[in-house]
Amino acid sequence: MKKIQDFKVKEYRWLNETGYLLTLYSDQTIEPVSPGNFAEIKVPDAPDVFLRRPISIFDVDYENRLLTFYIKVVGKGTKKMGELNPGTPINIMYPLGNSFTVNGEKNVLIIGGGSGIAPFILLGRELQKKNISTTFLFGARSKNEIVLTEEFDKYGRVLATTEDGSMGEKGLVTQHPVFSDISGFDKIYICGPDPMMKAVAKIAGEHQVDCEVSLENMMACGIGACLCCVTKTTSGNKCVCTDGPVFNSKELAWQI
Amino acid sequence: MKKIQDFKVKEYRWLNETGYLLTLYSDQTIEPVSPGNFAEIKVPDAPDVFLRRPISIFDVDYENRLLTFYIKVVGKGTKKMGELNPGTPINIMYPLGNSFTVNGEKNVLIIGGGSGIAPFILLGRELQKKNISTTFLFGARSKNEIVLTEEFDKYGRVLATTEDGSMGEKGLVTQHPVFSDISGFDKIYICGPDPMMKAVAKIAGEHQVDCEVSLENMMACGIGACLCCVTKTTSGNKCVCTDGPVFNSKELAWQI
Amino acid sequence: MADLTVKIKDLVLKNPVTTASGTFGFGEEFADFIDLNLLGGIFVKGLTLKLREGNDYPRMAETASGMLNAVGLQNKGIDYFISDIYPRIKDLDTEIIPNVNGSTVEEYIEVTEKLNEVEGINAIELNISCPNVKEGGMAFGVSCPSAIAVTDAVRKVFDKTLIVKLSPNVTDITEIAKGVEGAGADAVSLVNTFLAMAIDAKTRKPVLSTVTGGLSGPAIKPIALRMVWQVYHAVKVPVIGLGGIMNATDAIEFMLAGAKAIQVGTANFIDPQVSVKIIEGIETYCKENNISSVSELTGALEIS
Amino acid sequence: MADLTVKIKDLVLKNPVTTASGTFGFGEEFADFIDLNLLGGIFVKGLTLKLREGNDYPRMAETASGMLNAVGLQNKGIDYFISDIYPRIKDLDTEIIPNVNGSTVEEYIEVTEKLNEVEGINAIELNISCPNVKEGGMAFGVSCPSAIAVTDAVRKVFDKTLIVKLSPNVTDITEIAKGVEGAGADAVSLVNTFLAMAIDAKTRKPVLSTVTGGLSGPAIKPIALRMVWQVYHAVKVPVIGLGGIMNATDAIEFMLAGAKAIQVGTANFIDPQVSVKIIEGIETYCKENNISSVSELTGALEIS
Ligand SMILES: Cc1cc2nc3c(=O)[nH]c(=O)nc-3n(C[C@H](O)[C@H](O)[C@H](O)COP(=O)(O)OP(=O)(O)OC[C@H]3O[C@@H](n4cnc5c(N)ncnc54)[C@H](O)[C@@H]3O)c2cc1C
Ligand SMILES: Cc1cc2nc3c(=O)[nH]c(=O)nc-3n(C[C@H](O)[C@H](O)[C@H](O)COP(=O)(O)OP(=O)(O)OC[C@H]3O[C@@H](n4cnc5c(N)ncnc54)[C@H](O)[C@@H]3O)c2cc1C
Ligand SMILES: Cc1cc2nc3c(=O)[nH]c(=O)nc-3n(C[C@H](O)[C@H](O)[C@H](O)COP(=O)(O)O)c2cc1C
Ligand SMILES: Cc1cc2nc3c(=O)[nH]c(=O)nc-3n(C[C@H](O)[C@H](O)[C@H](O)COP(=O)(O)O)c2cc1C
Ligand code: FES
Ligand code: FES
Repeated sequence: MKKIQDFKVKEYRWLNETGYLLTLYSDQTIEPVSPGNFAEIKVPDAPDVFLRRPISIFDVDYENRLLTFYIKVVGKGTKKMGELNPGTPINIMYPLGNSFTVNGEKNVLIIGGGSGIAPFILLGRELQKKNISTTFLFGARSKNEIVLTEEFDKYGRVLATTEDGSMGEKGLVTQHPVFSDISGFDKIYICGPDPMMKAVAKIAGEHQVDCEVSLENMMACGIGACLCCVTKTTSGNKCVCTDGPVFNSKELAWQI
Repeated sequence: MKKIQDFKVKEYRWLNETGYLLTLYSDQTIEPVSPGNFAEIKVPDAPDVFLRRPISIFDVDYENRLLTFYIKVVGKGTKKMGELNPGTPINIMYPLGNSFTVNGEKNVLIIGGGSGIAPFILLGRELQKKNISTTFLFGARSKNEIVLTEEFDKYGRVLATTEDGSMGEKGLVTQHPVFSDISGFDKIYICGPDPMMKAVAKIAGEHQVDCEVSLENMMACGIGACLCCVTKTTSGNKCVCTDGPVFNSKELAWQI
Repeated sequence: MADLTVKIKDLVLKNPVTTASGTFGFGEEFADFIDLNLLGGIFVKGLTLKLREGNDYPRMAETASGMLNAVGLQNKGIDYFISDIYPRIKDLDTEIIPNVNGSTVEEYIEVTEKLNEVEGINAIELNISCPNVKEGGMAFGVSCPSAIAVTDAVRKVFDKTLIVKLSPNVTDITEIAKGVEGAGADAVSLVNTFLAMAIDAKTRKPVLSTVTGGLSGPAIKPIALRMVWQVYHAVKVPVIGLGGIMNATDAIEFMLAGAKAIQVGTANFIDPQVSVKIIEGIETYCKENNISSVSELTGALEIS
Repeated sequence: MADLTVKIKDLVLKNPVTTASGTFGFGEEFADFIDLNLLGGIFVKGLTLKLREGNDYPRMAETASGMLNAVGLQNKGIDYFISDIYPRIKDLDTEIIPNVNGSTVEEYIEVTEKLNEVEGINAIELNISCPNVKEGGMAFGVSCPSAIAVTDAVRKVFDKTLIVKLSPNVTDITEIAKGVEGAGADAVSLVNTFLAMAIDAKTRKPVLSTVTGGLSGPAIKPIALRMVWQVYHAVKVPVIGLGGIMNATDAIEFMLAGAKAIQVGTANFIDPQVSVKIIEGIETYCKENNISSVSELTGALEIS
């Protein structure tokens, strides 16, 4: 069930100049979270931030009542969320949205770019429990933007591409050798910048590989009430916050 | 000269549930401050506070580059200023406004109510330097609202009235025995709620005692640009922020 | 405890707190967060005769203490509402008030005629102030003759409480209010959103796909409050006030200015429980001020 | 470095950043904080024929991301300005632009005639949009015929650049803009404040002595931006944009929407150095985007 709950800032782990893990704790129990779910966070003490900010749930610790988010600073709210003092109260609506589907796949490819890696620790863990072989492929401009590889390592093989070649293969994710045998995967999960997702979805389509994308449309309510976050699908406009954020790429009316 | 300057929160001293001393420090030198001057404070991290807040300068330490304010919580801004972490940056415009005049008086009475005691440490210190005999009279509803008496003690005799009689004389300031011989003072300085100031100004007028009042009108700019803070005087509307906050009570068009 | 009931013509609300159209879905979206039965009423998402896809994404921009939207009345059409949505919410112990839209007077009439037949629906809100559609919408609400024409036409086919929602994008809102009152409106609600715009200086493009959109949220509250006060003094029918209400104090201000009931809009996005908190806050205010009936607050502003 | 000069008819501003009337006094008030010579221009506090005491205190209320004011054109009259104030500021290396007000067309004419004779004054701003005076003011600016009448009358007695300041409290601001353009305005500035209201729920009284006042600040920016964009496409004369500009990005947005120059208003209260920061920010933006002349930004919004 969706819930609105008070948390407090527990700690930060900064990963590079603009990316950090933010861990929150609560006195109450944590609602069950599925891979792909997100939260709407009320950024405290931020004069310029009016609406909540949608952020994927990176990790959850039910026993210690912790939620962790992986956040990239792109503006006012994501900056402020990185500057709070431990103990600062922070109000969260969660878990929101649908989640990735897992249906007896054997070998899957997970592609992440930017803050798009956020939902994939939870997904990786679920896939591992189901003994599904998992490959992670992360794309970025440069080495310092590829983070948390040691965490993802626990759940599968980790590959990378960087535009400047400073880590992994040089180029875009779709230029990685793994794409030469893309039909070997029975599913691709992807979250990242739109052009990356569209390029991957196109290849997936051509090779008839099932592909689930997680969208990051701008949101006002996060619960299907305002109809601001829509994406065009083969069956009309759908809300990314409730019908998504995860869509099968075939459903999306992307011009690709 | 008026200046805009970055300070940081050094420390708090809470005096009761709603009153506190806030001390700020700066890397730059402190401008010369006169008794009665105020500052316009930009309240940090406060989503609901749009304009600066005018606050009297309670104390100044030029050597250690400190400014201290005595603040009473009455709303959003005064609450937030009491909750900042040490080190929080805070931007100040100061010193603003005119100051109390001291012209060879021998025996003066200083009356303060609520946050109106704020300008009187600086004034007390100046009077002491000039060997002027000073009596402080503080009025409040109850004992716990009479604060900092030990500080004022250094600069003169301290008297009090409380409405519930829990400290000093019971009643309003104007009911204090000191008023029975009010002509013994050659000046009264007062800052406090409007009704208190008006009552005192009336008595002062009747006994031809010079009386200076410090007004706390709502302000937008604090520097004479917006004309929002006016008070009616015998020579038309005047700005409390530049022509005041200190006015001779005779100048004011108070219906008393 | 104070009597919180308010009457808008024949419509009885158990308390003056309702939720604004387009900001509360069909109520269900908030069922996880609050007990919907506590609300005075729910103005549901704007309805049109036929399914509407609405405008292209992006439809939203955040602004200082507010937001722009350009949803453009996305909805599945009146028939779907009546057959599929309404049955799910009709048993809630609160008033469900449809928000009626059209590109032409005929469309307004057709939608209204269908709603007139629906048992349990005791009122409609005629939206002549949507700034986000190319045809109809706000065009009806910013000209007095057309506001009168559409109100008059709808009045003829609707037997229950008719609320007309006014646009703030006008020189003199009292003129339109008086016009629709004359044409048979049982109440007016105001304000809808302000026509506004956001630009991304980096890309040099408008943020919204439609260039302009409607501004809502606390940014507009002082203007909305002024309009409610003006309209309250200009018409005899009840006024429903909205525009930037974020808490009970805001709600009370609107009532003092002349509103008999209020709608909570954008605030629902920031706190899905805010409507219930506002009800509680009004109760507390009444208790603290010895007010026995909440209607005493309506228009109780003291001007010296 | 980009060329920041902008021309409004015969008025040459060294850069597009000016300060808005009523928010910057006569400039002197800010001399401790910034070098006034850096500004493109200073629109000084509204002037009337005779001394005006303005409205009673309280004249101000803080609102969400904005403020209300009800100053009511307090000033010492045009003669005092010309004899006592102007001589103190006339040697500043920036344009001093008086803001002209009147209760009647005759008063506007008289004030303007006096300013027409003052050497060094190259432009005036005709304020037909002040919401805080009982007579004249906004009444002129919300009706097309009266806006035309006062512009026409003033045009006849003024030889230099005539800027007319428009009210946003209208259904269609382009209509008024076109009207005053036709009557001889060399430029329009917009927007003035929005008629609005604040209430104290505790005392049940209006916060302002005048009940209503004018809303300014970032709260109104999205509406002001929309109006600038509309007017830019409706008239040929230059548009000066304002309303909630707090930083260089805001200023650039107004220019992209169609403003040739901008005015900084309420922001001066929060940061007395903001106008100079905005000039610097515009310079940086031009450099980063390889813009050789700032006028390239005017109306450069890309609509796909
Ligand atoms: C379901 C979902 C899950 C997300 N998960 C994460 C996550 O785990 N970690 C993370 O760092 N981010 C995530 N995001 C993105 C995050 O919500 C935005 O980065 C954040 O809202 C930006 O807020 P801000 O105040 O920092 O930026 P602002 O100051 O509001 O804006 C800065 C710039 O970013 C643009 N922008 C803002 N929001 C979006 C958006 N949603 N889409 C595209 N452009 C935008 C603005 O137009 C502006 O140009 C997610 C978004 C969604 C919808
Ligand atoms: C020259 C000057 C010196 C001052 N010195 C001090 C000082 O040393 N210490 C101190 O604690 N306070 C002082 N004040 C008062 C202080 O400025 C206000 O208490 C403060 O601005 C309130 O801000 P807020 O955000 O807490 O209240 P808000 O949330 O803005 O308002 C809370 C309530 O207080 C009322 N209010 C706010 N400001 C004023 C005002 N200026 N006058 C009357 N009512 C007001 C509001 O109408 C509202 O009802 C001074 C004021 C002036 C003008
Ligand atoms: C996302 C969104 C969608 C809206 N849709 C409608 C609608 O369908 N019909 C309508 O009459 N008003 C609609 N409105 C306007 C609101 O009902 C309300 O009039 C406006 O938002 C002002 O109130 P607020 O400031 O409390 O939000 C919408 C507003 C928003 C923010
Ligand atoms: C305190 C105050 C006084 C004002 N006085 C005048 C005035 O005398 N003449 C005028 O044309 N506009 C006056 N204005 C309006 C401003 O010039 C400006 O149009 C308005 O504030 C919107 O801009 P902003 O949001 O940047 O402040 C005044 C505004 C304020 C806040
Ligand atoms: S964000 Fe409101 S419907 Fe999705
Ligand atoms: S506060 Fe602006 S003139 Fe005094």
